Amino acid sequence: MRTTIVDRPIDPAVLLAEVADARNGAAILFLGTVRNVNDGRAVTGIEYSAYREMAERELAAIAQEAAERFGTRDIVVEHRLGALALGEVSVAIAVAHSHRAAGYDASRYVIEELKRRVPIWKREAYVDGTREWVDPTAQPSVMSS
Amino acid sequence: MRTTIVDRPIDPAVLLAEVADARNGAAILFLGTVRNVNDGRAVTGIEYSAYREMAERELAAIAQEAAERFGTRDIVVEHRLGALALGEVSVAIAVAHSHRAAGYDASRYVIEELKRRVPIWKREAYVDGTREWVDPTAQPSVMSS
Amino acid sequence: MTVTALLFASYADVLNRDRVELALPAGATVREALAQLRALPGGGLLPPAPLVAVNQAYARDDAILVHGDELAVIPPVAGG
Amino acid sequence: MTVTALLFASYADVLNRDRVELALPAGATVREALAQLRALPGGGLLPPAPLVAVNQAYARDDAILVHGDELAVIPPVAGG
Repeated sequence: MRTTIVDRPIDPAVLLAEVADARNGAAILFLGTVRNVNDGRAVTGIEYSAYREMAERELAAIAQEAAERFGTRDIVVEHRLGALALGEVSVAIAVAHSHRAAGYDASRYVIEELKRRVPIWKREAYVDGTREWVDPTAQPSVMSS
Repeated sequence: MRTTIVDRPIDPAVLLAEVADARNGAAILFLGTVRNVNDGRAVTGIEYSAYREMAERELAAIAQEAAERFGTRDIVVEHRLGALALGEVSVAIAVAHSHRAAGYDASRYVIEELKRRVPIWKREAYVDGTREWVDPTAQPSVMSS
Repeated sequence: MTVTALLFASYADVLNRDRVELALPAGATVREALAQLRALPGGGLLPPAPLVAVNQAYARDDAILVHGDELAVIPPVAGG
Repeated sequence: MTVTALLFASYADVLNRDRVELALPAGATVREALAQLRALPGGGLLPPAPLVAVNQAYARDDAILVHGDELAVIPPVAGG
């Protein structure tokens, strides 16, 4: 089990290698990537920042919870901070399990809890040169509905 | 969209690169790997065989169904045939989607349908030198319960 | 008419072959083709109602065969 | 007593700083610390009940602070 906040590109192959074990029959890798459109606006990049010490604690707690609930310790999570270009990977979650159903559930648990409670923020840059902090609790604009 | 039956090792990075697109915010990769224990018996390797033409048709049909149901054409599947060692990847499913929930669902759909209807078979080799065709419809032995 | 039966995995093992040409009367169904396979050495080990595919698509055992069809007898699949 | 308030993302923008040392009476709660932050220039733009963490763990606004605590005011998180 490993959870890390990083300042460099994420290499998914490294995470997959870390969770690999001959006891496991399934590995699930989730990648979050920077989209070119959000809420109807054309995005050119995202800057991620965090309350770093707490983000590290929360991520570690989430992985521990997933391990206990879903029965595998083969869980590795990396979240990147800093300026990311379109298509770059912001978060990678690798889970391996003896059985796939529990593996999928553990993967899902980690990403949903991460988005709910890990203190990380992102500021999107738009084609018109403006930048804005993303607030997932805000109502979506009419354009994106 | 691509679905292929292969006779060589699967490189997950190739599949991830194929589904990558700046429209997508999430990529999910599923890997099936050869486990060292099945139904309580110590396994040393697996040999996969198929009704190859029909397996290719069914895999393509499943990917098409997933694309229509879950709203993405960024789906790539490879299933390997032949003799595989412990830990080697037998199947890889890469799905990318603008939103993660539908991406997970599409990934799950493909692996469940693949296991239900694609005509592929596996023969496990055990530490005692014996080999047996795996029948997922058989009752598990007392040992594995 | 002639139908080509394909056998795979454990079914190929019990019949000790992976392909049989079957001579069948016109209008014969999958069920009649399976009965011929069961009459072969080892054919008694086939299950009562195996999965079948005709020309690479799953079919019911009352499907009517035509000359040149490819009839696959499909053991429980175990991909993934 | 002194408590260190940390501000992040949009909250750091509206208060134009990412850290404030707050002087508070003994027994003060998170709510009283937030009231002091609201009195700062730009503090009126903080929401009525923001998420907070004390010493890197989420806390309620009636949590009692002690000298040296680290109080983080947490905008809606957007990781992933």
